[in-house]
Amino acid sequence: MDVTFSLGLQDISAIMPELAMISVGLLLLMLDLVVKRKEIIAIIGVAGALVALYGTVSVYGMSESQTVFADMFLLDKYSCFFKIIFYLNVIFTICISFKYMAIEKAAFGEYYALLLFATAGMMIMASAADLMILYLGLELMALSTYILAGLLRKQARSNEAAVKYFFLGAFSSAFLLYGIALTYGMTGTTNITDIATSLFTLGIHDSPVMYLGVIFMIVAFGFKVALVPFHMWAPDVYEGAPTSITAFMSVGPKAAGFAVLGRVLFEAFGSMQPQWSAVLVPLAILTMVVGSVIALAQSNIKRMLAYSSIAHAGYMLLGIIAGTPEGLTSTINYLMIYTFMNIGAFTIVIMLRREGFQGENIEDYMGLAKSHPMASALMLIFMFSLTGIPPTAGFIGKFYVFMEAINAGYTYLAIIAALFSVVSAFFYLRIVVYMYMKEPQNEIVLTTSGPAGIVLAITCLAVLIIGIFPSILLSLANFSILG
Amino acid sequence: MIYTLIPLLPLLAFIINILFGRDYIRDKAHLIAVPAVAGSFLLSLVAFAGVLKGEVINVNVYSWIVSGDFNVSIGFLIDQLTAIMLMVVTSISTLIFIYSIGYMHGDKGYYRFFAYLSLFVFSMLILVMANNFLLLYFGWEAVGLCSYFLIGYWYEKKSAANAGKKAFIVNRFGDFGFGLGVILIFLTFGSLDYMTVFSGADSVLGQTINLFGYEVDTITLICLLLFCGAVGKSAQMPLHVWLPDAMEGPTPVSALIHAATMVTAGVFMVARSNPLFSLSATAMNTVAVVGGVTAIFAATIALVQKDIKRVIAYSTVSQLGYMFLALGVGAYSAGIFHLYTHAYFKALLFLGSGSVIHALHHAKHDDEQNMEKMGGLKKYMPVTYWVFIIATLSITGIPGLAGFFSKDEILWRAYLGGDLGKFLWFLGVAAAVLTAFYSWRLIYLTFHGSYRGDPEQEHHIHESPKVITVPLIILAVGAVAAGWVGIPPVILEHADRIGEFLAPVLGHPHGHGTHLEEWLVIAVSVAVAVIGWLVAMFMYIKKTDLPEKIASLFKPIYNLLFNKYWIDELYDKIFVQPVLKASDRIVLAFFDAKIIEGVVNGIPALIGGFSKKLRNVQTGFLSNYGLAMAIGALCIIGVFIFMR
Amino acid sequence: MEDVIYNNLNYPIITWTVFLPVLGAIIVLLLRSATAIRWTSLIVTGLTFIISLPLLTGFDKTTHKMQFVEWHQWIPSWGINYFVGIDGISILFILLTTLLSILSVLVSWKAIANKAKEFHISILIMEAGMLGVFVSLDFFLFYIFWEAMLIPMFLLIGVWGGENRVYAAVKFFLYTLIGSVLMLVGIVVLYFTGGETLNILALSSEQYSLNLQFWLFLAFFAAFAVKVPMFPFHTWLPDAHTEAPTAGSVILAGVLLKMGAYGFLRFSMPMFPDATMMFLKPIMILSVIAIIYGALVCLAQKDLKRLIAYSSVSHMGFVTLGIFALNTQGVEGGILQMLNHGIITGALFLMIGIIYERTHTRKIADYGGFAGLVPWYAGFFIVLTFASIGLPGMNGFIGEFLIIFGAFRAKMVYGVLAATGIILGAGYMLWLYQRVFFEKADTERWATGDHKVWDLDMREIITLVPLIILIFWVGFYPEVFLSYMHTSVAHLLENINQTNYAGGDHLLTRLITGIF
Amino acid sequence: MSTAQFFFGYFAVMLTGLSVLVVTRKDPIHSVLWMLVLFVHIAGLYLFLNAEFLAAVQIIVYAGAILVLFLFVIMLLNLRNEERVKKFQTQWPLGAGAGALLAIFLCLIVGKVIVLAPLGRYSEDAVNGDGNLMAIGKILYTEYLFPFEVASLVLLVAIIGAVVLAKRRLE
Amino acid sequence: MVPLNWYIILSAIMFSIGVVGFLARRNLIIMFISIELMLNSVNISLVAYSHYLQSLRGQILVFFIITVAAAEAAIGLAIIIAFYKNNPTIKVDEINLLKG
Repeated sequence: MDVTFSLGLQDISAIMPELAMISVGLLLLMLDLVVKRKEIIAIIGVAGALVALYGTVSVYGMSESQTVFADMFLLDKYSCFFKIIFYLNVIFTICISFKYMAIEKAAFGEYYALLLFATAGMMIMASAADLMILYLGLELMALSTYILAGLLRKQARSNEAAVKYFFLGAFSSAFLLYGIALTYGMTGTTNITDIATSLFTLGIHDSPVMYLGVIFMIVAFGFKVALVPFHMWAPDVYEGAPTSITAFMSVGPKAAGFAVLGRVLFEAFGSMQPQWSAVLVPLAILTMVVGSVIALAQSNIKRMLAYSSIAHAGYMLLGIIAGTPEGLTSTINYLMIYTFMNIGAFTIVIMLRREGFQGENIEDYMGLAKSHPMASALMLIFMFSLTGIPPTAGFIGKFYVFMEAINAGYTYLAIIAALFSVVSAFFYLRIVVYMYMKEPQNEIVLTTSGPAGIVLAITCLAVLIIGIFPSILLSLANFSILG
Repeated sequence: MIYTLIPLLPLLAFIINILFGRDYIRDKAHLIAVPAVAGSFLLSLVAFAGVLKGEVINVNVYSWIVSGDFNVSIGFLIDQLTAIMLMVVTSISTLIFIYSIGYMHGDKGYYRFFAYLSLFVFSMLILVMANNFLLLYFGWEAVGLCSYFLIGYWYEKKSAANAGKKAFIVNRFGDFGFGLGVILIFLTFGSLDYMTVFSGADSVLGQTINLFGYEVDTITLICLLLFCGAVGKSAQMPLHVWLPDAMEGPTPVSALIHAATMVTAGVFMVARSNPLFSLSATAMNTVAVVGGVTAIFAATIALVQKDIKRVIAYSTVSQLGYMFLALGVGAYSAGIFHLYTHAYFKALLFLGSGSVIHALHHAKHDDEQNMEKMGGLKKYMPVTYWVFIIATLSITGIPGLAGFFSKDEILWRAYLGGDLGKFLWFLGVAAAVLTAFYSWRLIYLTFHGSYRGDPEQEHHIHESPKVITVPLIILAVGAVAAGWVGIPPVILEHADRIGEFLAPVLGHPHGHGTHLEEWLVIAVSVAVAVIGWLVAMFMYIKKTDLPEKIASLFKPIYNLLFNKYWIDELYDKIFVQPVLKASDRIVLAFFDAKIIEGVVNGIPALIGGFSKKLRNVQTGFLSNYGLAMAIGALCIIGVFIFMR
Repeated sequence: MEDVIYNNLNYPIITWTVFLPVLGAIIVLLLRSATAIRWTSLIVTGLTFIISLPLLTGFDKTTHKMQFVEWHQWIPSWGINYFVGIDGISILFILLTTLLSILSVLVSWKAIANKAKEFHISILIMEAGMLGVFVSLDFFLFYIFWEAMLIPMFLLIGVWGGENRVYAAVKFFLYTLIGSVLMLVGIVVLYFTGGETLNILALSSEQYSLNLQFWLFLAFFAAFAVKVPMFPFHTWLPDAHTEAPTAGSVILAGVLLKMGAYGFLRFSMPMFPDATMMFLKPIMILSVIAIIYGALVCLAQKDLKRLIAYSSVSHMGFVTLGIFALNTQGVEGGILQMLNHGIITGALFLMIGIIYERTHTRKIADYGGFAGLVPWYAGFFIVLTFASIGLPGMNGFIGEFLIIFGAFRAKMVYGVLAATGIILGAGYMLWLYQRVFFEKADTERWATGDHKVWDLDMREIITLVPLIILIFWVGFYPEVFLSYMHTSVAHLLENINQTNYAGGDHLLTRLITGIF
Repeated sequence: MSTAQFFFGYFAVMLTGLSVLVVTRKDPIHSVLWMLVLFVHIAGLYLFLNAEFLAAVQIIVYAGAILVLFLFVIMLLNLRNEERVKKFQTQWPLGAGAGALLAIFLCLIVGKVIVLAPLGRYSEDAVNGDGNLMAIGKILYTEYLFPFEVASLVLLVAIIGAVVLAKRRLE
Repeated sequence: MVPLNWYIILSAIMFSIGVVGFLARRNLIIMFISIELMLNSVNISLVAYSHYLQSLRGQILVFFIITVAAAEAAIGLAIIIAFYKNNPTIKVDEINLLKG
């Protein structure tokens, strides 16, 4: 009955980035009461994220991973890699929100605070060493995003998005909990490392109960990363939510979902790899097929990007299915690339929104190249990157996952993925076609802003540089898995 | 080597004229072309003299195509055969160039005309001077090209454009075989060089090749393929259809290309390849039969044609048939001899008709060549009339003139050629009757009687200028005297100079007959020539209404002949239209647009349609989504846990 | 890597050649005036051409080894390197590309009025991509260039193309992409079986099992056959060619189509000799079909540009036939014919572009009698027509003759059937020429207004003359060009002929059993 | 049948029945009230399992706070007209079928579950020494400090969220 | 002694009933209650496991689940209210503005 844990300095220092995130979030809540210019709040939010980024980067080179808070929180390179994705995501999102939220008349401090809290939730998920903490992080993230999705409460579709997201999210958490409960019951623990040991010592990696637990967790995580058939919330929520939040959601929760999927499947259930790979294969196929195919019929660009993000989840899954460390590397590599190209695309989407004009229809892009050659060129790059055409980063991402899938013997999956990326090319191309090959219907005014410009510059450069010199990212991803 | 200039001079003339003719040279184009071709003629004379002295020249200029073991050079061979051909080509060309100065005077494409003619001379010279089959092929195709340009010279006339195209494409059919023959020669002999091929010919005797499951004698196959080319170029059955249409070109072109030189390329080529042909009886017989049949076949058509140039054109086809007949029975030198004499009198005939056309060029549309609208021109154009008479005497084989000697040689050699030869001899004689008839018919219709055309035009008719008549007179001399180099031994011992001259290349013909037989053959051919003449005279001078009667009496036959056995129509029906229709309706409209494009556009359409259907799954209802999740989870559990 | 000859010039010549256009594109990006953009592009393409010339002069014809090789580490974790070099097979394509790029800039001088900047950037990037494909000796690098080209080409067709441009552009893109992604899968499989490397030379020297070869060959075939394009994967081509702007058509016909055949030579054949033998018959049959089929479709065409486009199908049929004849004449003829086709068809598209600029119609029926209206134009066109028909003395003849020779030698019936293509070729080209240039012209229609037709101007003549010179140069002295290939082709054939494939495989059975 | 088993039987029947009642009542208020009864039973079950603390939390938090919140909202929305229409969706057979199938699957899989893992140190006796509350309290603030803090954050977010969504004025 | 699997089966059945409720009902609030039911069923099994494993981890987890459930209730109900203000219905089969 001894207390086995006492709080120490190393515990606090390990969660410094999370702490920074949360405290800045709290600060923003308070500042909101006194500061009238909401841009300042946003800037402070970015600063907070940057501080956290610094904190993460400074420990990135550490030689060994660290478990703190009584094996609850794990600070390792894997989580750091994901945290960087989260920081980029939140920073980009805040940057593109400046003007947008003002147009939507919803620029208030809570918005930024919630973004930071959601990010904190993701960070906790990525660092979770215990299913319990994983669950809590997930809920922290989820609850924040539910609110953010429904933020524009004067808009029916924002409400509806929130309702759908919330209900289905809660439904899926129930499955997660059931899975956790089963795992706990069988192994007697919720600690990820201990689960792996228990599975090994008890020799229960073939038991149906464990399998059921894993399946339920896959269902729940599959919901977060929008795998078919657990994807159905995604298009509606992406379309209904404020565009900046759509951008945020299309990257953050997805990355977090993959982070925990990788963590749980590889670390806790590593010995059950054949089983869960088998489950994921049909999901991956369905995801790629349904995502690519339905996107073809879309006329709303947010919705189209939603389906596109579903399809991308399918590609990312290939790396996990491979079941090797390299496979996981390819997935996280893909995620990082996806972050840049997807946010880049959403930045252009958001720039079309202006007072009294939604700018979400694909027709709205007609003739954009004529009036805004630069924006169109960037969108073109993002679209080709999402398609996976070299020399953009999107190609590197796809190449790597295909490579690992094939290496693991899933050549047919790679072929399906390749063919459906051709299908997906069709709808990405359509944007390009509208921008470059149609005459403008009416005058297009872009809502530009400095921060958004910076985001575009960074994402575009990243897409091109990673596309041409992928080594930079590859070694980082590699390093983050091996550590 | 100085002789390289023989082809190069006309080429140079072509280049200069085509590049600068339109803007700078214009109506002075002949000043470039005529000296060039005359220069070639002089050089040819030098070459000929050299060959007479026994200098056979065979030289490679440079390696043209080298690929693996395939190696072909640009190289020239000037031997006895080439020398004769050079003489024929350059001399007649020179005359025709001069003639054209007058004939084409004032035409807006004057420079173009001379440019093409020069290019033609170049091509023809390459053809005859080549020392290997591929270069021969080069010249072969190049003359076809020039023929295309010159036939379609008046491109604004649809018929001219059609005729040019037709000539080229029909020739391509022949070249198809020729080209394959060339390839087969290389694969058999490992070289395309005449000398190597011919010297190795004996060694491959009896070698066979598997052709679609049949074993075929290689040499025979090669010869037949080569002969395909000859059939096309020399307008033999069944590829003769282009030559009459080629009359759409200006008359000097008809004279030069379609009578004197280009069409004889086939004859030349077969003669050139005689070491190969001699080894294959099948090929030889084919050549002979095709020649004989063509000779009579074309002659029958010529009987009833109204267009003056067409009559001569069919006459050309017929005469070419004679030449092939000669080659086929192994009398190569006789064939070449006839080629040589024919060049003069046929050029003369064409140029003469050109002179007539020139005189009548004020006549109404299309009437200038219609013999039914002519008549009585004798008094207006005496020179033309008399050269026409000379040419006709020559072609019909009246003793003493050029045509007599060469034709007689052919018939005699045919007569000696066994049973088949006898048959061919009979064909030849029959053709000779017809030849006499239609040739004299032409003269009577054109020059005798009274003018039947537009009376108002009559006073415009005049004799052609000197620049036209002088070449005519020179050619007339040729038409008379050209045959004197080949007098058969039975008439004059040791006077067959041309046969002896060509013997090193073409060998001596086989077969011997008695003097009596030979005299008999001569007598028969003279007799038939005279009979033909008399019949024509009877029908067109004495009883001018007779032709009409006969025509209406034998209406079907007349129609058959007049419509050239409907061969053009037949080809159109069974080759041209089906191919065009099939390519339009089946290949393009159905196969390409429906089947392939159907699949290509169908798959995206299918996916698109599927997409539209599939998006309905996304109903927008929260509970449906939940249900999908639940069912998804259930399926996974069912499949992976219970069906493991 | 001792099996290559490193670049011994004091500058990286290949890198410069490939990336100078990219540099040019960046400069163009910063310019504003259209004139400046045009001149810059012209200068850049011209410079690239000049830079590429030392490749010709410094080339060692006596060896089949890769020359001017540059090697740098690029993605070490995947074992991928920046590895470029040329041999006798690729060298001529580089020159062809650099030459045609100049011409495409020249021909667009007036034709491209809107979005000139984007246009020239596309052309320059395109040039870099094409050059890259021909010099890459690492599969990854190759693939990047191979696909990167799609983007500018897609834009060229889609933005500056004709009426139906969007359809054509998308079709082109997707068609090619489908082939390419299958190849990508093949590349990855090769990567793992070939010892985790994408070095083309190393992969070529490996031995692969017959089954693997079969599948890999199929995967590569998908990409290359579409690009060639072989029957029945050709239907993107008429659309793309027809709708593309002149420069686009020139590049498409001149260079892009060559990549498929180049791919066969560089990858499929040396790497999968057994599978090559296995696929020999179907490919030759498809080639022959393409020759005849393409020609037949041409006979039925009513659109000027479409006709030339389909003639490419026929001509490229010759190319594949020659290549898969697997003898010296066939392969060398095939390579030469690729160049020839680039020159001839490139020039034909230039010509059509020139006349389209004046008449604004591509319907053959609208033309007629142009020989009288535009004699110089007609003159140039007739040269090209006969070059395309394969008249001796011009380049088309050399290529076609060698190909038919090679095919005949390999299997007589293919040679014979291919030769029929020559007849049909004459048929459709001459008929086209007649319909456009002969007979009576509608002089009134072409005299005034929008449709005013005038003869070639100096710029256009300058654009065309180099190609005409090349036509005759190759026609009369092909050895200049063939000599570059001899050793490389000999080496290639030597490699393939080492196959110990016994035959007797049924492709269909293998395919079906493989899938199920 | 032991007493424990008898009581379990009672709870099992009640819980199942109440669950069915909760999901089938037409009026949401009825549902909530049946839920209340259900929660009480669950709390009872917890007591059986030596989880006194949780039993208390169940009553206080769940029944006392969450359900009350539900009631508030239902009344706030004043759903009178909602009640007259049909209560199940058209897809209910599918939903019911899925639920039934799920029940069968789950029962088949977990039906024979037994304790496999090594027992922990919190045996009944060990806990009973200081009492359940003490034991939980101790570890909650030591071993489970981090999740505890995160949970507090979740609650904070909930507060903000509720305010933002329901209260905050949009300019 | 009550065997562990009795509890687990009970939990499974309740979970399924919750699922049915979520899938079959049209009233958003009752759907929400169904979710709460599912969570409670999980709680039961967790507590049961905790008891039989002699580990407090399960109970702690239940504690957190209840906390989160409270938070979820607050947010979920806020969302419902916000929704209701714009669209006066909480019938789930009338909510499909976003679809396709």
